[in-house]
Amino acid sequence: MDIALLIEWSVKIGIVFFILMTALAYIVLLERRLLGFIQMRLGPNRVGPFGLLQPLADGIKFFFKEEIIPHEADRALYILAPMVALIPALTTVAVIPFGESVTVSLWGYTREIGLYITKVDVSLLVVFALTSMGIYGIVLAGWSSNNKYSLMGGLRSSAQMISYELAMSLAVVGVVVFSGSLDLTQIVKEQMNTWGGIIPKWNILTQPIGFLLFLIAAIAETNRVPFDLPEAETELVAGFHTEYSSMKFAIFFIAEYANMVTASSMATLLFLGGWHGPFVKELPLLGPIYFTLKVLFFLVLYIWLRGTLPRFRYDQLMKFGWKFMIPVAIANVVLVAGLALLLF
Amino acid sequence: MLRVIVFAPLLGAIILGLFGKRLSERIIALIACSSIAVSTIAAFAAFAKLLAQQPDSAGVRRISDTLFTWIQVGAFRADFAFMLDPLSGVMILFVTGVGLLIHIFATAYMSGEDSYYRFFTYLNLFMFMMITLVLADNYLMMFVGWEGVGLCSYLLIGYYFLRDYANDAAKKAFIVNRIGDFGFALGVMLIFYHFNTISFIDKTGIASVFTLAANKPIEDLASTALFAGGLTTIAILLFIGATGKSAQIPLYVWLPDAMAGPTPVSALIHAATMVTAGVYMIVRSNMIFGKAPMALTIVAVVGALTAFFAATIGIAQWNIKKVLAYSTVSQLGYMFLACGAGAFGPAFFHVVTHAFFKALLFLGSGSVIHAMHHNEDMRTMGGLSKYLKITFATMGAGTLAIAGFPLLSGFFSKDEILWKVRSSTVLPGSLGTILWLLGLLTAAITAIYMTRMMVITFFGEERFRNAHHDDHGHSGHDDHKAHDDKHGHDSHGGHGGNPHESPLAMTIPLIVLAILSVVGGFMGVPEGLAEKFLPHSLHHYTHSFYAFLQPVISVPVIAGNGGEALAKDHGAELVSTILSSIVALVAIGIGYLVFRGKPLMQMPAFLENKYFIDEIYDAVIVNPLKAISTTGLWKFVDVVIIDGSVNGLAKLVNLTGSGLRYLQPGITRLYAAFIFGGAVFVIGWFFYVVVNR
Amino acid sequence: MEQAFFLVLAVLSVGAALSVVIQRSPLYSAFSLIGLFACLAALYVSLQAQFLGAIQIIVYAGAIMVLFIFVIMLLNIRKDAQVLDKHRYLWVLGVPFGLVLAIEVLYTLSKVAKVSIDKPAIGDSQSIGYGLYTTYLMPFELTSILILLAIVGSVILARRDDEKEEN
Amino acid sequence: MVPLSWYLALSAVLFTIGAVGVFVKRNVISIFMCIELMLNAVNLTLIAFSSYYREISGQLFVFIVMTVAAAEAGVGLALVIAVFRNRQSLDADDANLLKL
Repeated sequence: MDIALLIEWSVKIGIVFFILMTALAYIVLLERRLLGFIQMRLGPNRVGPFGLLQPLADGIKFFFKEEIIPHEADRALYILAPMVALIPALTTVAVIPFGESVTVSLWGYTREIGLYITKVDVSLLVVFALTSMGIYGIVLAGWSSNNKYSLMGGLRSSAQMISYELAMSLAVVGVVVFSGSLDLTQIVKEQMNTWGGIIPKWNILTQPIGFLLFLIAAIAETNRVPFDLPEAETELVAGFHTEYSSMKFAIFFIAEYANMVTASSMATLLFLGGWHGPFVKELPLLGPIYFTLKVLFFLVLYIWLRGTLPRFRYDQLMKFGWKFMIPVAIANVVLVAGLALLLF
Repeated sequence: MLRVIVFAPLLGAIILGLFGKRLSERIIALIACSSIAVSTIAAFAAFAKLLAQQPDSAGVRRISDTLFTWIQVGAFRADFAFMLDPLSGVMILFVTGVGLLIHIFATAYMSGEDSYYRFFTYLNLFMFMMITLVLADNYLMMFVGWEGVGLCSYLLIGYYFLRDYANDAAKKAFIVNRIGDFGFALGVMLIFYHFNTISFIDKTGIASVFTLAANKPIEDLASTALFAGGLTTIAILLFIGATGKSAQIPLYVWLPDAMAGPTPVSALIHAATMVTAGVYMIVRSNMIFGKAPMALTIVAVVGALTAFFAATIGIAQWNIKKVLAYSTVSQLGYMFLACGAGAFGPAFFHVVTHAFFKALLFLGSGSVIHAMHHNEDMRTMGGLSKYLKITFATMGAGTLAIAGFPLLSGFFSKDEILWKVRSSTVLPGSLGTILWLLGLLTAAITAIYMTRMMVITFFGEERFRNAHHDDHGHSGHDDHKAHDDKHGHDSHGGHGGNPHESPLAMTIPLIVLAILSVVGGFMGVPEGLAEKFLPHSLHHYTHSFYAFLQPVISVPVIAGNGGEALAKDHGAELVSTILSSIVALVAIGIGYLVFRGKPLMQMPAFLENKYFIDEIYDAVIVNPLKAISTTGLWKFVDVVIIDGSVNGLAKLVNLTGSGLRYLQPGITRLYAAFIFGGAVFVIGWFFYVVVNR
Repeated sequence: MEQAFFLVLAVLSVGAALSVVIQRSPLYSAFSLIGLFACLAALYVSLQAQFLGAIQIIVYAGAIMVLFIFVIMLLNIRKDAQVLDKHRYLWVLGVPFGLVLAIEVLYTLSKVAKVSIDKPAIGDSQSIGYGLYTTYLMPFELTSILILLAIVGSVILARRDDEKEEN
Repeated sequence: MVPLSWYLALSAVLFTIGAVGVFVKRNVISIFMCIELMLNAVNLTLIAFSSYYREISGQLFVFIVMTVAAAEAGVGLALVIAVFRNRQSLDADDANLLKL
């Protein structure tokens, strides 16, 4: 356990955490602005230039709001819930690689630094594990705040999670089969190969069905429109976080957006070749940039969908999940397996 | 080849049994007869092949056909195989031939019966079993056929299963046969115990029973030998089996009752074929018998006595079929007498001739019964000769044959038997002579009662005109209904109108059989006659029967009485021949004169009632058995002990259950606790073991 | 270091297990159980079984327990029914039994040979997949069939009767 | 290096706790969870052995145990729901139709 490694880790963690947090904050802003444009209105643009300071203002507001804990609520769980929601969401980032390794030389030290926080050879599984843990926050919140809307929200989200997790994993199986590894870095590396040196072997090209399935499932997993039943304003007031106020509420928000980021980056890594792009080989530092752009694309997609699509009805959601997604996913697995047999 | 002979009837039986119900009588008859015809033709072909075959070193010709090894346990091996040697060859010929004729006869005789198909199914099945018995190449196969024919005879005797007497007769036949079969089975087991094989013929790895038996010493003539468990015991056990199947004293009682079956059945099963199975079996095992003089003696005595008793009974019967039944018994007695005298060849010769004329006689009586609308009582017949000309002629021939009229088949065979008995080389002391005299007497009686039957039936006043049916209901009435509406012109039997000759289908077999029983004897002319009267060139043919059987039949010679010398003495033989023919002629004359006068002459009651044998059996065996079974076995053993124990067990279980029930309080968690405790205990036990090891 | 790690996890998991049993509200037991699973997953990882560690979380914590909690919330069971437990004696029965069993098992395990095999540790997804599709193919397929049956069975069981009357 | 026996001891304790829980708890779902607890204890043993004996089979067993557990949970919970529908209660003591 040499000191340099410790330093490297702490530095990496610090940077990533900082970037993530600010990103989250600004994604909120981005969403509000975009929705504004979609709905023919200006989003928040008063605070700072283009309202760039809006997130800061929101943060301050959340901090200073009064904190209300319902009397009949189950206190312990009520307080626990936001943490449970947030921790897995943030932890996930630890295993997400955003680039190859770069060599930095500092005061004569030259050091090879991998552009990821930790490296697990089953990182894909770890991501799934953590995301699947994320649901508990919602469930706890729904249960503990002792409110039928919240309970309904919790119920819905748990059911929804189970249903769509299956489809998601099945969609990913295709990718795993192709790249023959559960390690995200490895998966990306596999996608760096090209046909004839031009067309990259991104999985989106080899298995578009899998990609679509994954995308839909991911949106459902993150409880976003059109799958945002757990917090359906019109039916359940605000679903699981009806009773939550001030910072706790903010935490739920952050968790949700963190999940979005995770999902987007997963989509990127699994299907869009991660940090792969022109000249990456020559200039590794381009990797993170490409990566960020791709992730951003997905985030915009999220917001776009929210702006355009209506919400599912609960039974429709279930029907869609069980009777369409999963069968198609299974079929896709079979197809991909056959393809794999043909190609390799 | 042989399997065709065997399985054609089975095929017919199966087809008829499965589909017969829907088929018309014509089709059924066609199927039945054709299946038998096939096997008959096959039989003749096989026989021809056998004749063409070159005898091997031992002078034996044989065709054998092995389907598969049926049972193989240790040393025990029973092949599912058939074997055709001269003995079974001759047997199969007349079995299939006579069987075919009788089938043809039956098609007409049985027509109009309901469940016509059932009759022919059984009949074909019987043929299958009989042929299996004959062609068997080991004792087990033979036993299969043996039991099979028993079953079929049971089925056919009980053919009119709506009639009590038919059922009773069937049961009687079956049970009595059981006793015999028991003996036979024991005999076979004992054979295996002694020789480690049950095969008739030498096969690779298996020496036949007979070759082994041939090397054994001749056992001494003493009653102790019976229970010594040696060859004598085997022979006696086999003989017991034979007495059952071939109706000898003391087991003959079933055969007369067996006449409850339709007449063709009586002809086929209870005269021509099945009942001779016993004789066939003994002739087949002549090697064994040849080594057991005690057994031979017993066989001879029993045979002679049976012949005599049956004949005397037969003389007093009024039912035409009963007369024939008893004559059958008595003729079988002759055969056994011959076997006992060591004259297996003549015995078998008599089997053949007897098959001819007895089948003829039965079929003739069937034709008569048919004409009399199924009335079997001779007292209501008479004077039929001018109505049933063919029947009369053929039956007459048959009668003369059985009565031993010179130069007819019966004459040759019976005379040969008598002479062989007279000059027996095995019977001790003067027993041969005594039995010979008894045989002569029986021959006379036979001639008398056969003549009586003919006279009462065919001559004299026509009693059937004022006769009315069913006065004689004790047995033997075939089914009326169908026939009455067939012969619509006199639905109440004989009143008005004349009896008329039977259709061709019935008369042709009669004629064929008549011819056979007239000329059939010439293939086995006794040596004495041949020496005296026939040109030497013909001996080959006149003696063909014995010559043919020679390889498979040994004539045991047991020194100690003057038999050998006498056997050579053709003069003496001629004398006895003349004597017996004189006896026959005289007896026929007596019979004619006596009964022409008063046909309904009353016979001694004890004869008419068969010496009260049935009653005696009832009193001595049946009723005690019944009593024991009811009081002892049923009332005590079954009810008290068996039921008691079973019910007691049930009660015990019941009590235990209702006790253990309290361990089931219905508290799920308590069950879990039980499981848990069990686990703890088991692991603890393991420790205990581990620690103590 | 490792030992401390193990001890911490061990204490945590035992605590969680106890609370599973002791908690009166099923939901609390459920969450303690999830905690236990997390600890176990960590232990698996410390045993170089990363794959199973991840699976443990995904299957148990992520799926099975979610199912449990879903049912609990669906039936909205706040606490055990307040009626008096008619079978308190089961506690009396259970604790000593438990102690005995624990002692026994520990004793048995103490008999286990101290092993030290110097081969590289295994437990990566590759080796597991290999084993699963070669040696243990049959059981694997059987489990898949079992799961199919389970799906059908649970659908049949959980459907309402009135649905049955409908069709 | 943690000795094998530690893992085994831990799993033994867990198993016992689960076993006791099975018949101490009244709520069917809790009982269920105790069963899962026992299963996991066994899994721990298997994995410990497998990693100490460098033998993959143990982990495969665990894998299969997990699948079976999943199936079991599905069916079991369906049963629980059915029971609850019939007799508005999850108390194991109320499911006593077998009692005399």
